[in-house]
Amino acid sequence: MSNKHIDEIENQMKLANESLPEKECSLFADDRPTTVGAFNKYYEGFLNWARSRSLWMLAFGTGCGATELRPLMTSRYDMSRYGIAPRPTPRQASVFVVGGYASIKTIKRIIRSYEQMQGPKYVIALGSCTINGGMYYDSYNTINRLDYYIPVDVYIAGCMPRPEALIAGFNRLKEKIRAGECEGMNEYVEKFDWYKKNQKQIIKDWNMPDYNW
Amino acid sequence: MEQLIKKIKGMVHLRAYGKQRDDLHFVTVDKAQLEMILAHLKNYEGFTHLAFLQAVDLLEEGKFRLIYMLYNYSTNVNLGVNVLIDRDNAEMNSIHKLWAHGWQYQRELHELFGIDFPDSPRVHESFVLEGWEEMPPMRRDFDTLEYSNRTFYQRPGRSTNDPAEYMKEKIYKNYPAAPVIRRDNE
Amino acid sequence: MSIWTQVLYAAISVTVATVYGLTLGGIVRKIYARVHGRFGPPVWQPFLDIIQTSSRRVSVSHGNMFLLGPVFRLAGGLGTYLFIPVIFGSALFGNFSMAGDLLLVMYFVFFGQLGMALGAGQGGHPYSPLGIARGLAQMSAFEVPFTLAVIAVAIQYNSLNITSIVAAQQGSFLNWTLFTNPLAVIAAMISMLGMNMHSPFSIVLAPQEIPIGPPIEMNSGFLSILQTNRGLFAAAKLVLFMNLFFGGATNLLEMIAKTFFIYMFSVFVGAAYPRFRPEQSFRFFLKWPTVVGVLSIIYIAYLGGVS
Amino acid sequence: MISTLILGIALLIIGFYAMLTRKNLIKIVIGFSIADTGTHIIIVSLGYLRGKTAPIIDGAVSMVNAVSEVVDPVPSALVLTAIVIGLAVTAVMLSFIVEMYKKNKSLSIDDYQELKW
Amino acid sequence: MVSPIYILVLSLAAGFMLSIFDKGGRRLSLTAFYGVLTFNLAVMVDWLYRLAFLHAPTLVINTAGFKAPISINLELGITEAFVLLLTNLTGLLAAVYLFKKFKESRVSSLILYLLLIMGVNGLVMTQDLFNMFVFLEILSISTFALTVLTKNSKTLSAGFKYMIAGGVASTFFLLGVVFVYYFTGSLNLGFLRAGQFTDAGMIALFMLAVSVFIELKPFPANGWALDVYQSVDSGIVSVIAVVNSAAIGFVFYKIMPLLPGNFLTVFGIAGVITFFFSNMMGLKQDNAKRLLGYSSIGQMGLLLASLVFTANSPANIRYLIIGGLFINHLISKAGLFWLAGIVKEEKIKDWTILRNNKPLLVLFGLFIFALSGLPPFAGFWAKWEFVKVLVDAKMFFVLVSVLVGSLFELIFLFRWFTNTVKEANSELEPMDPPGKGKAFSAISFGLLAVITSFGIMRFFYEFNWIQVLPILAVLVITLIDSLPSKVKGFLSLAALAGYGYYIYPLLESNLQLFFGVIFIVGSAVNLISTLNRKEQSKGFYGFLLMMIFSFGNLLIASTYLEFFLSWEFMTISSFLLILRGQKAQRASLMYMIFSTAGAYLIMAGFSFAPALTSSSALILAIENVNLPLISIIALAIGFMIKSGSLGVHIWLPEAHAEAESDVSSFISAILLKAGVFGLLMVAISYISHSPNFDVFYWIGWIGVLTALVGAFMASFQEDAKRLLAYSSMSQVGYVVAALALITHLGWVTSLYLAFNHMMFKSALFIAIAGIYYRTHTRTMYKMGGLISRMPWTFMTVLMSIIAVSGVPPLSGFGGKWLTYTAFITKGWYLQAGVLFFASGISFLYLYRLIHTIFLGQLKYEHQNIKEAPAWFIIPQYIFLGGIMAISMFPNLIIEPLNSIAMRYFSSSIQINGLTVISDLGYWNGNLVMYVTMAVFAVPFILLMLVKGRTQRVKQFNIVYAAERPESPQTTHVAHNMYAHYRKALGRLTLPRIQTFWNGVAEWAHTFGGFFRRVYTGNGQTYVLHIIMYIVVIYIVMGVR
Repeated sequence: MSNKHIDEIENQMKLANESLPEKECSLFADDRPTTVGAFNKYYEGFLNWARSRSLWMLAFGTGCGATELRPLMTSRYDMSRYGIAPRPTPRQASVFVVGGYASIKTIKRIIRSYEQMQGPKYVIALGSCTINGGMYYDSYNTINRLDYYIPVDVYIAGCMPRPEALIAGFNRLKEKIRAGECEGMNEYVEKFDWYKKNQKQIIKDWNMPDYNW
Repeated sequence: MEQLIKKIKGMVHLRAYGKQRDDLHFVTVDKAQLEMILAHLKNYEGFTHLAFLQAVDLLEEGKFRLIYMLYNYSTNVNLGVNVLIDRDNAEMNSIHKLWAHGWQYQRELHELFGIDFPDSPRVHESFVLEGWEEMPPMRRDFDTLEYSNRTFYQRPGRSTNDPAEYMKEKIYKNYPAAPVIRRDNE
Repeated sequence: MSIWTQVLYAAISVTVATVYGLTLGGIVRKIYARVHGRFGPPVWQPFLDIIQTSSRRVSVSHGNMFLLGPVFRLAGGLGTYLFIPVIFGSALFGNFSMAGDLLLVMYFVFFGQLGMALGAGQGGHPYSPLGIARGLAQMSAFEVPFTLAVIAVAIQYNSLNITSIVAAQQGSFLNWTLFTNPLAVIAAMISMLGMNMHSPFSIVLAPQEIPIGPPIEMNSGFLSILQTNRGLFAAAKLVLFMNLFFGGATNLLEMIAKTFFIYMFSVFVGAAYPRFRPEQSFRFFLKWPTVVGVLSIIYIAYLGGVS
Repeated sequence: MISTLILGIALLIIGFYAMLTRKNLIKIVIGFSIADTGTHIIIVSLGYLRGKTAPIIDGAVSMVNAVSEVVDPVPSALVLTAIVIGLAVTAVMLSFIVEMYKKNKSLSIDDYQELKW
Repeated sequence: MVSPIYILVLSLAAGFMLSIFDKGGRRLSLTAFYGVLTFNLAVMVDWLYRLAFLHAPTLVINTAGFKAPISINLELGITEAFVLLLTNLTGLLAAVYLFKKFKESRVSSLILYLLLIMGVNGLVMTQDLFNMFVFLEILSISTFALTVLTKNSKTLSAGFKYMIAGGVASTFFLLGVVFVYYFTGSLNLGFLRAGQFTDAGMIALFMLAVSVFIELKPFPANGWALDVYQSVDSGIVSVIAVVNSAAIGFVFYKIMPLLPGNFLTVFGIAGVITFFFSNMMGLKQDNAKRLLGYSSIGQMGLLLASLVFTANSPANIRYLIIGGLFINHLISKAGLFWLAGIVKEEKIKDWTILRNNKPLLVLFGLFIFALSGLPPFAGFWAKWEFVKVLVDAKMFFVLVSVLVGSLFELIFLFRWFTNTVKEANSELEPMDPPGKGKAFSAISFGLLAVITSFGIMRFFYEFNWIQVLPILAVLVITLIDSLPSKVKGFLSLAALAGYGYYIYPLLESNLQLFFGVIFIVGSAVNLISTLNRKEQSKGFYGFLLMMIFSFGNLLIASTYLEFFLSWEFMTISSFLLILRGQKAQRASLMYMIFSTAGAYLIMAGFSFAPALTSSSALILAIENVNLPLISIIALAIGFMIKSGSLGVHIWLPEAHAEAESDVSSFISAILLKAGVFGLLMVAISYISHSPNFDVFYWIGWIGVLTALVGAFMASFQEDAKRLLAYSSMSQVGYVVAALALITHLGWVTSLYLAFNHMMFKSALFIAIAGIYYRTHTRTMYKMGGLISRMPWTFMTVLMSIIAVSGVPPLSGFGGKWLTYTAFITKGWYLQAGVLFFASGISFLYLYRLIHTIFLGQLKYEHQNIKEAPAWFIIPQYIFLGGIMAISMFPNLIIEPLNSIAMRYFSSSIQINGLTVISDLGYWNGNLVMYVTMAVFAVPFILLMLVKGRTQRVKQFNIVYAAERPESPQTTHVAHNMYAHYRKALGRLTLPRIQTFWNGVAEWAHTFGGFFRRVYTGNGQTYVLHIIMYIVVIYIVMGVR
C-alpha cells in the first residue's frame, strides 16, 4: 500500500470534530473508537463473574429518578452487599444509571459521560421516560427513546420505579453480564455513525468533539 | 394598600387593579410607564424585591402579559405589576438596572417567548435550550407534540392509563372502597 | 543467602502482605457497614474490585507521566514494604532491610506519593492538583509529630536500624515502646490517622468536595494498580508501626493480630469523626501531637526516660 | 592694653551679634566689618607694650635702640595685611550683594534660602 | 630643576599679565594660563621624582634673604610634593574641563583661577602661620569670586553664605595666629613645638585648629559648603571639593604636631561624626551634586579622622591610608563632579540619559566603585588598613561609625548607579555629546584611578598576578568585546580550563579540591548554558570570568587580605552580573548593600584575627589561628549574609529572580557556596581551639530556621525563579546547620549537601532558563502542560526535584540520611525535627514547580513551542549524570568527604563495601538503587498486562463534571496553589524580616531627613552653627 493510501485510511479513522473552534481542535483527541473483543470464553466468563460482582455505578443523577438511587445506598436497601458502589467519576464507573427523563441538555452530558466510561460498560435506564418518553412524550425538549442515543442494557419501567425495582434491575444486569450479553460498548462503536447521527440531530449546540475520550 | 393604589393611580394610567388575597395584588399599567412605577415602588414604597418576571401568552388578544412580581419585606405584601405588550415583534425595556438579577429572567423570556429586551446583558445567549432553532417553545402556537413526533423517536405501543383506575383494577380489585374522609373546610 | 532466594522470599512476603492488606480493607468495609446497620459487601470485595478494574478492555492515558504515576505509586509501596523487616528473626519476611534503616523507609514513602502526584498532575484535571496540594500539605503537617516520635525512638534505642529497634523490645510486652515511651506512641498514632487518610483526615480523596481528588482521571488498569498498592501500603505502614512501637512480631500470627488492632484504632476514629477542613487538619497536627512529640523527646533525652 | 583688648572683644561680639540677628544683607556685612575691626584691635592690642612707640624707624626712634623703644612690630605688620584682606573680603561681599539685589530685588537674607537640605 | 617658588611667582606674575595678554586676544591669554598651570604641574612632577626616587633632601626655601624664623620659609618635602602634584594635576584638568567657559568668560576668571592655584601651592608649602593666613585668604577670595563663574541667584546666595562662613572662620584663624604669636613669639611652624604652649596658649592653638577645622566643613557647621557644592559650576566645584579641601586638610596636617592629644581625639571623633552623619543625610538626597557634596564632606571627615587616628601607625601604613583615601577622594569626586557637569541633570533619576554614552557610563561606574571603597581602587586598601588600625587601637566606636557610614555612602552611591543603569525610563532623551575638554579630564582621571590601583597592588602589596587575574579578565574581555558572543563564550571556557589547570597544583588539601570542583567545574558546566546567548552580551563574559576566578582565588588565598580581595571581587562581579537583568535595579542594589555589610563584617573580623603563622592557603592556615570570639561572630555573620541565612536573606530571592536566567544558576549553585566556604573556614579555626561560647549552636539554629522559612516562602511563590531562590535559601540552610554541628558526620553531611545542591540547583535553574527562553515568562501559572513540548527539560526537573526532596534512590536521600543521622548523633533532636518539617514542606514547592510548569493544561500560546536549545540541555544532563553517579555509587563522594572531615575529626562512619554505617544506622545507596529499579519494573510489567487497549488522549479529554473545559487557563490549577496552607499557616510567611529591614531603611532615611533639617538654607543659621560648633568643641575639649 502506498503512503498516500495509508494516510487516507488513517484520516478515515480520525473524527472531523467540525463543531469545535479551530484553536481547540488540538486539545481534544480525534481518534475514532474501536471495538475491543472479549478474551477466550472461559477467562471472559471468570472476568464477567467478577465484573458482575463489582458494579461501579456512576453517581450522576440525570433526572428525577435519581431520587430513588439514594435510598438504595442506605441501610434499608444496602446495595453494597451486591458489590454495587458509587464512583464519582465516569473514568472509573462501569454502570451508568440514567435517572429518568433526559432533556436535550442532559442527554448531551449523558453522552459525554457515557463515552468517558471505560468499557465494558453498562447502562441501566430508569423509569418510563427513558423507554418511550413517559409523561413527557410530547415535550419539546425531552427525548423519548434513550436507546437511540446510547446502547441500553436494562430498562426499569415505572414512574418512578421503587428501589426494589432497581435492585431487580441490577440483578437482571448481573445475569446479562454473566451471560456475556452486555456488549453495549462494542455495539456503540459498531453503530457509531448511527448513534452520532441521532445525537447530532437533536443536539444542535454540539460544541464538543465527536467522541469524548 | 388602598392608599398605595390611589397613589399609583395618581402617578400613572392604571388600567386595571385586582386583589387576589390580602397580601397579593395586581395592577396593570402602560408599557411606557412601567419603569417609572417600578422605580417608584422599589425606591419609595418598599417593594425592594423582584420575586420573578414572567410572561403569559395571550394568543387570542395578540398580546403578552408580563408580570413583574414585587415583594415588600416590611409589610409582606406581593404586588404584581402587569403590562401588556404586542405579541408581534415583542419588545420590552430592560429592568436590569433596577434589579441586577433581572437580566437572567429576561434572558429566559427571550429564549422561551421570544420577547426581546434590548440592552439587557447576554440576553441573546441561549439559556436552557442549547442551540434551539425553532419558534420559541413557550408560545402557545408552538405545537410541541408535533415537534416531539418530528424530532424524537417514538416507541410504538404506547398507551395511557389513569393511575387511579388502573390501580383499582389491577391491585385493589378485591378491596372495599376506601372511606371518604370529610374535611371541615369543604 | 543468594540473591535469588532473597527475591523469592521478597515475592512471597509481598504477596502475603498485599493479600493481608486488601483483606483488612474488606474487613473495614464490613465493619463500617455493620456500624451503619447494613449487611455490607463481602470481605473479599476488594479483590473483586481489583479484578473488575484490571479486566477493563480499554483505558485512557494522558501521557507517559500519567502512565507511570500508578507505577511509581506501587513501586513506592513495594519499596517501603521491602525495606522493612516484617517478622523479627525471619529470613522469609526479612525483606531487603539490610539496604537501609528507618530513614530510608520514611523517605521511600514519599517516592510513591511524588510519582502519583506527577501522574495525576498530567491528567490535567483540576481536582487532581487540588487533592495533591491538600495531601502534600497535610503530609508536611502529620510528618512532624511522626518524626518527633521516630527521633524519640531513635534516641531511646540509640539506633535507626529497625531490626535492632525490634530486638530491643523483645522479652516482655513491658519492653514495648508503647510502655517505655508512651508519649512518642501517642504522637505517632495520631499522625497515623493522617497517614491513613481516614476521616477526619480524608481531605485528599474527599468525595464530596473534590470527587476522589488525585486519581480522578485514573481508570481501568491504572486504578487496579493503585488499589493493589492501597492494600500493600497499608500493610507496610502497619508493620512499620508495629515494629517501632509495639514490639514487632516473631511470627505471622502475632503480626496479623498486632497490625489488626493498630489498624482498628484508625478505623474506629474514622467511623466516629467527621472530616476536618484542610486548614483545620494542618493546624491540628502542628498543635497537640507536635507538643506531645516534643515532650516525648524531652522525656527520653533529658529526663532520663531510658531506664 | 587691657581696655583695647576688651574693646576689640566687644566689637567682635557686637559684630557677630549683628551677623546673627540682622536680616539685611548689608547689615550683615557691616556686622562682619565690625567683627573684623574688633579682630584688628585685638591684634594690635596684643602687640602693644605700655609706654612704647610705634615701630616706625624714623626720627623719633633710632635704629640702635629700636628694640627697647618700639612695640612689637609683627602684630602691626599683621594687622596691615589683615586690614587689606578684610577690605577685599568686604568688597567681594558687597559686590555679591549688588548682584543678588539685581537678581532678586531683595536684601533680606531670608529670601535666599532656596538651597537647603 | 626649578625652584617651586617660581610656581608662586609665575602664577602671580601671570595673574597680573593676563589682563594685558588678553588684549592680544583670548588665545594668547589662554596659552599663558594653561602654560602656567602646566608649568606648575611639571615642576611638581620633577620634584616628586627627585624626592621620591633620587632621595633628594627636603627643599627649604627662605625668602627675603633671611633664614627662618625671621623670614617666611617654604618647605617642599615628599608629602608636600605629592599633595601638590595631585592638586596641580586636578587644577590643570579642571581648567581643561572649564576650557570652554574660560574661553567665553572675562579674563578675570583666569586670573582668579591662577590665584586660587597659587594659594593652594602656597598654603601647602608655607611654614609660616601668618603667611598661611594670607594664602588662605587668597584662596578664599579667589574661590568666592569664582563661585559666580556662572552667575545666577543660586550661585550668588551660595557664594554669599560661603563668604560669611569663611569670614567667620578666617577671623578665628587670624585671632589664633595672633595668639600663637603672643604666647610663643614665633609664627614659624618649624620653630613651634607643642611643648611651648602653656594652658593659656591652648586657647591660641584651639582657635587656630578649630578655624581650620571649620574650613574642613564638619557636621553640622557645614551647610554653606553644601549649598556651594550644589549650585556652583561643576568645574569650579571640583576644585573646591578636591583642591581647596586638600590644601586646607594639609594645613591641618601641618599644625597637627602642635595640638595636644585630647584636641586631636576630639577632632578625629568630630571627623568620624561628620563622616557618619553626612553619609546618613546623603541617603535622602536626590540632587546629584548635593549628594556629591555630602559625600565630599564625609570623605573629608574620614580623611581627618584617619589623620588623627593613624598617628601611631607605621609610616608606610599611615601614608597608604591617608594617601589612599586622599587619592580616592580626589579622583572619584573630581571625576563625578565633572560627570555631573557633562550630564547636566540635577536629579539623580534623570541621570538615565548617561546610558546613551557607554564610555561615560563606564567611567561613572568606575568613579562610583572607587568612591565606595571597592577594590581595586585606592580607597579599598586605605579602608582595609584603617580598619585594622582602628581595631588594633581598640577604637570600636570609631570603627563602627566608619563602617556604618561607609555603608550609607555605598547605599546612596549605588542607588544612584543602579538607577542610572537600570531605571525604567521610557523616553530616553539623547544626551549632548560632552565637550572634548570635559571628556578628556574625566577620562584622564579614570585612567589615573586604574593606574593607582595597579600601582598599589603591584608595589605596595606585591600581589601575585593571579590575584589580579579577575580584573585582567575583565580588561581582556573588554578588549575583545566586539567578537560574537559564542566565540567569547568558548574563549572563556578555555580560559577557565587554563585557570583550572593552573590552580590545580596549588590546591593542597582535599577540601580545597572539593570546593575547587564546585567552583571551577561547576562554573564551567554552568557556563555552557550561556553559550546560547545570541546578542553580543557586552561585558558579560568579563564579569563572569571575574567572578569565577575570584571563586578560585578564594581557595588559594594565603592571607586575610588576599581572601578579602577575592571576596570583594566576587561581590563586585556578581553584582554587575545581577545588574544585567531586566528589572534588576532593586535586586542588585539590595544584593550590593547586604554583601557590603557582610564584607565590612568580614573585614572587621579579619582585623580582629591574630596574624597568620603559616604561608599555606588561608583555609589551611586558619587551623592554627585562634580567632577571638568577636572575630568569629563577625566573620560568621558576614559569611552567612552571603549564604542567605535567615534574617539577612532578603537580597537572595530578589537577586536570583531578577538576574538574567543563565546567571541565576551561578548565583544559586556556586555563589552561595562561597559563603559556606567562608563559614567553614571560621569553623575550622573554631574547632581547633576551645571557645567558651558556643557560637555554632546558634548558627545551627539559624541554619535550621533558614531551611524551614525558606521552604515555607518557596511554597507561596508564583515566580519560578523566586521559588527556586527560596529553595536555595532553604537548602543552604541545611548546609549551614549541618556545618554548625561541628562533628565529623556533620561536615560530611554539609559538604555532601553543598555538592548535591550545586548540581541539582544548577540543573533546575538552567532548565528554568530554557523554559524562559521559550515562553518568555517566569510566572508559573502562565505555563502548564509543557511536558509534551519540552520532555527533556521535564526529565531534568523531575530528576532534580527527586534529588532535592530526598526521595530515594537519588542522591538527595543520602543527604537526608546523613543529616538526620548527624543531628541525632549530635543530640540536636528538635533541630532535626524542624529540618524534617522543612523537608516535608519542600515537597510542596517542588510539586508546585513541576506541576504548574509541566503538568496540567498546556496553554494556547504554548501549543507549538519547541524544546529548549541544546546549550541549555547539555549542562543539565551533565549535572544529571553527576547526580545519577553519586546516587548509584555514593562512595564516590562519601569517601573523599570522609577523608576531608577526618583531617579535623575522628571518623564517625564506616564504609563497608557499598554500605555506609553510622552509629545509628546504615545505608547502601547502591542496593537501594537496584531494589528501586526492580520494584519499579514489577508494577510496570503488571500495568502493561492489565491496562488493556490504551488510548492516548489530549489535555481537554477530562471528566469535567460532564462538561467540557472552557479554556486551559481556567482549568489549570496553579495560581495560589496552596491557598489552604496559607490559610492555616500563612501567618508564618508574613514578610516580617522584610518589614524589619524596611523599617531599618526607613529609620535611616528618617534620621537622615531629620538631621539634614539643620541645613535651613539661611546664611545666618549657618553662622550660628559655626559659632555654636566652636563653643561646643571648646567645651568638649575642656580648653582653659
